[in-house]
Amino acid sequence: MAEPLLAVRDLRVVIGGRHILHGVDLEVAPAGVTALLGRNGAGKTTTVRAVLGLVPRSGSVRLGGEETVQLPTHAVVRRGIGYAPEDRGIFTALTVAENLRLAERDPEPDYALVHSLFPELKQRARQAAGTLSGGQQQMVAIGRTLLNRNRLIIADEPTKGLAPKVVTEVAQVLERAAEAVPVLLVEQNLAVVRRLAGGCTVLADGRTAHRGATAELLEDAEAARRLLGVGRHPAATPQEARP
Amino acid sequence: MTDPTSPVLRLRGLGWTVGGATIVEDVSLEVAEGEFVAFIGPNGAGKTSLFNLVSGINPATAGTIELDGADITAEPVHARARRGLGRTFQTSSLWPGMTVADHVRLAAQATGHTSYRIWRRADRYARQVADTLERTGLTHRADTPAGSLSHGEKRKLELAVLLVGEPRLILLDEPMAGVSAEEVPALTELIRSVHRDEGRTVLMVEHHMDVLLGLADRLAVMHHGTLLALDTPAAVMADATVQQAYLGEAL
Amino acid sequence: MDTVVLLTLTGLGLGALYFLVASGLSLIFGLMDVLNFAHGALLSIGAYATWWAADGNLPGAGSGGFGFLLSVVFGTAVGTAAAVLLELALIRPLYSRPREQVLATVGVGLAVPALLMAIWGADARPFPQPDALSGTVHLLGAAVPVNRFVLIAAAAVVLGVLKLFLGRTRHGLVVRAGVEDRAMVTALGIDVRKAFTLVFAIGGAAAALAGALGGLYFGSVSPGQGTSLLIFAFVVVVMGGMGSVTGAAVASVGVGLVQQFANYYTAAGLGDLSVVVLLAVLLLVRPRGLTGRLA
Amino acid sequence: AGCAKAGTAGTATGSSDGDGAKAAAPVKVGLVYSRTGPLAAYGKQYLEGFKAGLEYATKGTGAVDGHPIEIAEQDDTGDPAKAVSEAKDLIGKGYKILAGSTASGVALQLAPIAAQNKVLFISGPAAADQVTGINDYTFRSGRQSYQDTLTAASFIGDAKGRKVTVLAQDSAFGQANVAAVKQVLGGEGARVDAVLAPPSATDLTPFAKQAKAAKPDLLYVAWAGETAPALWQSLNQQGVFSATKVVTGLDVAASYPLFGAAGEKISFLNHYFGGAAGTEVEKAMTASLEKAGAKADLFSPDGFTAAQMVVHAVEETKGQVADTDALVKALEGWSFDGVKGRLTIRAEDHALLQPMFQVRLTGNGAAAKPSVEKVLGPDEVAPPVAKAAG
Amino acid sequence: MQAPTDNTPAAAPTRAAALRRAARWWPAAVLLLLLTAPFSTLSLPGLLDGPLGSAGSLQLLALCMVFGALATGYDLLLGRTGLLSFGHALWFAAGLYATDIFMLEWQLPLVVAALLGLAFAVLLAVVLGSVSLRVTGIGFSMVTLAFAQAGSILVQRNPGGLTGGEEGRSAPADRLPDALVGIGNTANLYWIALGYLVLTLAVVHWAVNSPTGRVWEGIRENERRVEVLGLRPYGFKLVAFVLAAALAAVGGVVYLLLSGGATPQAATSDFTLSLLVMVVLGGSGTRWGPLLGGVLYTWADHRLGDLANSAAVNDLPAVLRVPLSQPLFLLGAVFVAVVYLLPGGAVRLPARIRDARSTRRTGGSTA
Ligand SMILES: Nc1ncnc2c1ncn2[C@@H]1O[C@H](COP(=O)(O)OP(=O)(O)OP(=O)(O)O)[C@@H](O)[C@H]1O
Ligand SMILES: Nc1ncnc2c1ncn2[C@@H]1O[C@H](COP(=O)(O)OP(=O)(O)OP(=O)(O)O)[C@@H](O)[C@H]1O
Ligand SMILES: [Mg+2]
Ligand SMILES: [Mg+2]
Repeated sequence: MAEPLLAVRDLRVVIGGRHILHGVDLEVAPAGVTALLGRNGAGKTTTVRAVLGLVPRSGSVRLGGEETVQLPTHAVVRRGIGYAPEDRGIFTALTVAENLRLAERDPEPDYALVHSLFPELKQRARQAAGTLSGGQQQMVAIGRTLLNRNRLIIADEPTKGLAPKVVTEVAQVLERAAEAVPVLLVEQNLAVVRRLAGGCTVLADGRTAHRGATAELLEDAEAARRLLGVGRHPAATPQEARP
Repeated sequence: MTDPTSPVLRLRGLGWTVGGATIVEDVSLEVAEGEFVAFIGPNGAGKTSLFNLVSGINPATAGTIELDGADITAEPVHARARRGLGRTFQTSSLWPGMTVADHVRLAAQATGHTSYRIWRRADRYARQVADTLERTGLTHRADTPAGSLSHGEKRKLELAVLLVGEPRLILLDEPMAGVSAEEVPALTELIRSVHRDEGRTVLMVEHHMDVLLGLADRLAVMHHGTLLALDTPAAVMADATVQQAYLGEAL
Repeated sequence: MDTVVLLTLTGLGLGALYFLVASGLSLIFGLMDVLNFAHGALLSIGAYATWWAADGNLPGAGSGGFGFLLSVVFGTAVGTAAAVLLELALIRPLYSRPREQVLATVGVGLAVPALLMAIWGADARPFPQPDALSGTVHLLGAAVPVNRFVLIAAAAVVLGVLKLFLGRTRHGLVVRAGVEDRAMVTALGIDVRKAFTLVFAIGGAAAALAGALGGLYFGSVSPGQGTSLLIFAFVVVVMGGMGSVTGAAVASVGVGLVQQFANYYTAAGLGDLSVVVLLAVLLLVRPRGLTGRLA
Repeated sequence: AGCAKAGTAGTATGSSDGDGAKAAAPVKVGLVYSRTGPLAAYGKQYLEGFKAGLEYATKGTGAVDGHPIEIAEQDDTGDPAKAVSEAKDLIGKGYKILAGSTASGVALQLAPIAAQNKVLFISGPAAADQVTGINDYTFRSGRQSYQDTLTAASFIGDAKGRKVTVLAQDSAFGQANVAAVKQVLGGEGARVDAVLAPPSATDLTPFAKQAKAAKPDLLYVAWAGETAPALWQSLNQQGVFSATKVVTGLDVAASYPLFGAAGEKISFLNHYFGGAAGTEVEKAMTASLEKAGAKADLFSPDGFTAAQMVVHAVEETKGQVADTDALVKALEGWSFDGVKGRLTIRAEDHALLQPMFQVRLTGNGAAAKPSVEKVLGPDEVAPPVAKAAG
Repeated sequence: MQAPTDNTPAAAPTRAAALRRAARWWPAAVLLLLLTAPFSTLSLPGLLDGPLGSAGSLQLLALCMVFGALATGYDLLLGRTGLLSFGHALWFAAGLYATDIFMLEWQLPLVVAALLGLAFAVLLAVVLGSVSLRVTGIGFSMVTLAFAQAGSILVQRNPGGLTGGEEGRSAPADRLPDALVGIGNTANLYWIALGYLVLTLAVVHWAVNSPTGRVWEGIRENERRVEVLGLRPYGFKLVAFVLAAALAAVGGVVYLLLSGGATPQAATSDFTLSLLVMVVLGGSGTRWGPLLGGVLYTWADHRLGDLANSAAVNDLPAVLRVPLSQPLFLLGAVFVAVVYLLPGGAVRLPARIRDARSTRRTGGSTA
């Protein structure tokens, strides 16, 4: 296996005297989608934020072989990361166009791609982002990661709150994007995970509990129940439930 | 006080126009006591906006809203809440600095109409609070400030705040979004018991179809601000337009 | 007739002074959400630095012609430097605690005038008046002081420059976004701190310039001068729509005119009270101020 | 309370009220004045004057009959409430003599405190007329507004049928001046009216214009505060000086340049400036001040006189300052040579009768120099007797 | 404040618990100490100028307590309900001036005048509060500032000769009970101030722990969300506003007695600003913080002047002496330092030290 693009070792986070991560190990392969899974409160979001330097952390975070744990967030991101956060990180007082403009880093941002994917964002360019519907805001968040040519895309629950049809579309987008750029995907929708992710890391109580191939994990009913708490029917996959 | 056959909620020609754009258009709907109506529709269809009109967050610009036969179109949010209308928010809307238990306590006291008792100690409702936390699985989090909960926990707290108020008509805006796969069944069960065992009327927006299909008596499909379809789940799911506009191809 | 002309023009001059004072405040408040109580202090620093330079302490500077211009430039530069220092030392380390930022500026607002008083005494100092600016212009029978026109022109220039800055550069955007969610801006790869410092510096420059021109207006500098203008600056900023520079300009003119006319025509000189009433009524009718949007 | 500064002639440091130590028990004087705050400059002159006065009156010994005079300085920052606290502190510590009060607000709050606690209070530069006759225990060492007004009135000569306009701020100070002018000149048959500007108005051009439009024979400007330079500029720009005679009070030396180009065109009434009086006492004061690195200015005599009064009261009572009524007796009606000339403490209401000056400024800006045009005798500018204290 | 935590392993858990229980009664002990202070001849050099029981010390202590109480009342708005009012001086001044004027003009005895003054302030607060609470956020701050400014201007203008303009009016000694006049009776004033402090603390403590207090907390955190529960924030905010105003007005009456008169400084926006500074110094939204802040500020305000004039400062080189001789400079600098170094105010200091120690300990074990 080629050297990982992102290698996290023994990542620890303490916030307000509380230990949230006790040593997370994580690798993102240089191609394809890597999933980061776990129950609510397991520490997925915190891991992602720690990788970006948004919370105080210790341990090792190597991006393309370079240690970044000492760098400030903006410097880490400038090394080529596109990030769609869990709460979407929309600037509600700014318009859609301004939100996208802020994310521009490349001299020629790829608006064509974003607008072809989410035509809504073009129509609503002048609307205040705070008045967008939940799903539309999610589109802005994802759109921002696709504007620049990145080395890594991190998406924290990108399909949350999207209509089933759009979930499928976003999954396709990420799949396409992952052909060029590796993606670290935090996701609760296991159907999406199954479809996209080659490898996965499972967190439990702020620690890495499992690493391996996604397919294997989801096939192994016992492991899936132990690590993800899902029974024989991995629920919450809209399409599976369709009559 | 109400005739069991008369609807709890009746919307007539409801509409909302803001900044020149019509977001909700001519929605008419009757919801009977104890009914469960689920709302689906593409992102931006106007589902949340419709909930905002019903709960009074935004004033309707057309049509009327009746709750138990009374016209509440012009009433402010708090007055509607007093009539027993409760809701959750799509993006968790909480009091970040207050603990989980305090959230539930405040909600309980708001319902108990004891909020203006400035000379009293605020230590009633202990049992109600404990029960609600238990039901929503937040007991171990009782003393955590809401601001440091994980996303999924915040969703549950939203529900807890809602339930302790014992509203008669409940609006749930995507309660499952971001809840881990493991907990979806339990939360589904919670909502089911609120509806079936306690007989409360529920309106719910959700993109998790499998959850809805087990719960809803009727499915409402919204599209471009209008009510496209309103029928039994089976009938709606068979509809080709819905298939195409909302569900798309299987993953 | 000549009275109305005189009142209108001096009212506009007063409005221009208010705008000069309020512009930096409005910029910082609108973009950074910091109600900068140290603004008055920056104003006084600008005024004293200008006076110090014009008093013969700075080679080349003086109280007439080009020397005066140089003094004003010097005063503005010192005020800007003070603003940058303030941002770096106090505002930046407190960015996660917005309320404390405001409070820190309250402390500076207390300390700086006291320091000026300690160094140069409590007494007002005569401010240099270039001969060209100390006379009057006769317009429709009214003798209007020349320096009012200087103030009006300076206010117009400041308004233009600020609008260009907000419209043409990304800094305004970055700072507005940064106020809402600072972490997210850095997560987009932007060094938000630089933008904040820059905005603060511009606000400080505007304040210092206002201080220098305020000295011209009052004919003197004194330690408390900046602070005493601050309340009107607040009023103007809020009336204008909480951080809209254009709104502040409109509100300044309104307040200046209302005050001037009310002072003159009401028996007891109700200028202040009428401004207060104007503010209360405006906010009750339009809680978001005149514009409610950013310039 | 910081620095109690013992007089130079400190002999035996008598402890308590023991009989043996009585002869040398120090006399403690509390000075509550503005060391900082907006009136700090006045406060400084007052304090320097007081020290010079003490030196003069005790002939350099700092003691009266062997009683060293100890002064305790308290900074009221111009805030009456703080002054009250400080005064109570001093009184609680056994101080029987208080002096100071740079601001009128302070003087008016301290006077009742002095009466309630039966201590002697000698008000300083505070000019409010109400201080005169406010109660039995309050005296003043400076001039009062009424004396200013009478001096201003002296510029008009025969007032009958003439028109006088008062340009003032609409504050207690301004209103008092208008009332005084009406009483003095109105009584002599002048027509008196007023142009009142709001105290916070910063643009004074319209008021200058209004004052000019009133076409008075004499324009009396009673102005205090930061906007004074703006006012003079406006009056000059609107051509008021060529239209009428303008009278105002001459403030401290630091303010001379603030009159700008207008300075030479104004007729000044003056309480005091360095060198105005030419008396022997003044020479002594100037010498003493210069030794301390200070200069004689507007309020130096107020401090100087206060010290003279303290020393006199102590002398008369032989250091028995606990008997405040005796101190009061000693001062009432006392007439003595002060910095400005012959001073008299009027027994009825404790007004300080003193000469005043008509002054001109020559030269502009930093070069402005005052010179006395005319000295008005104490009787010419004596205020009417204030009604007895209630 | 709190009993030091017992670190000896399993020494005597019951004793520690008993200690802790006893330590909860410290406010009662402090109250007892304060009550008996006038009889004490203890001297606290540096802190107080003269023995504890002397008139000057009692006056300063009384002022400290009045301002501690005022700050506590102000924090009812700022820290508990999240309302940043810039007009609190108005209520203080209303109580102060109304009582004084009723005594002077209508020749009423103190108690009657004070009750009328309080009623006047409350009435005014109801009217102006119901108007200004119609706007939120900074708009509310500015409307309150505007009203207070109007009040301040009115007081300065001396309408009808009532307020005495910039010179103020002193209280009529003949209308006051003899027990409150004269230095010898400073102890009585001191006890009144203490009573006012206890009253304020009790009212505020009681109110914030009442059901209404919990709603205030909800309003502070997220007003919209409170409405969804069926509560109208406006009414609750008005209750907080009027309650805080009433407490401030009572403070005005006590202050009138202490300072012997009403002066316009009490009505200025600077006064409100100093309350804000006190609250922040001590710690907003805490039980003891505003009190601590008020006491510290008032003490510093009175004593820094002495420090600034002290021989120690006078002997310093000019670079240091010049700024240090300005009490306001010291105050501003101290304030900035507190904001900067003590987030959450002075009252959080012990907790912060404990936290720092415990993280160091646990940090050491995990690293
Ligand atoms: N700022 C914070 N302060 C204190 N605790 C925090 C903070 N942020 C997160 N936590 C805690 O850390 C734990 C992990 O949170 P995190 O958001 O990383 O979980 P998650 O795996 O992303 O969960 P979810 O699936 O619900 O989004 C949670 O228990 C949460 O309460
Ligand atoms: N103030 C506004 N100005 C303009 N458009 C608005 C405003 N508020 C909402 N909208 C638009 O109204 C539409 C309906 O939004 P709404 O939030 O109701 O959608 P939704 O059905 O809840 O979608 P989702 O499933 O994504 O949450 C969206 O297209 C949104 O952009
Ligand atoms: Mg998460
Ligand atoms: Mg929605």
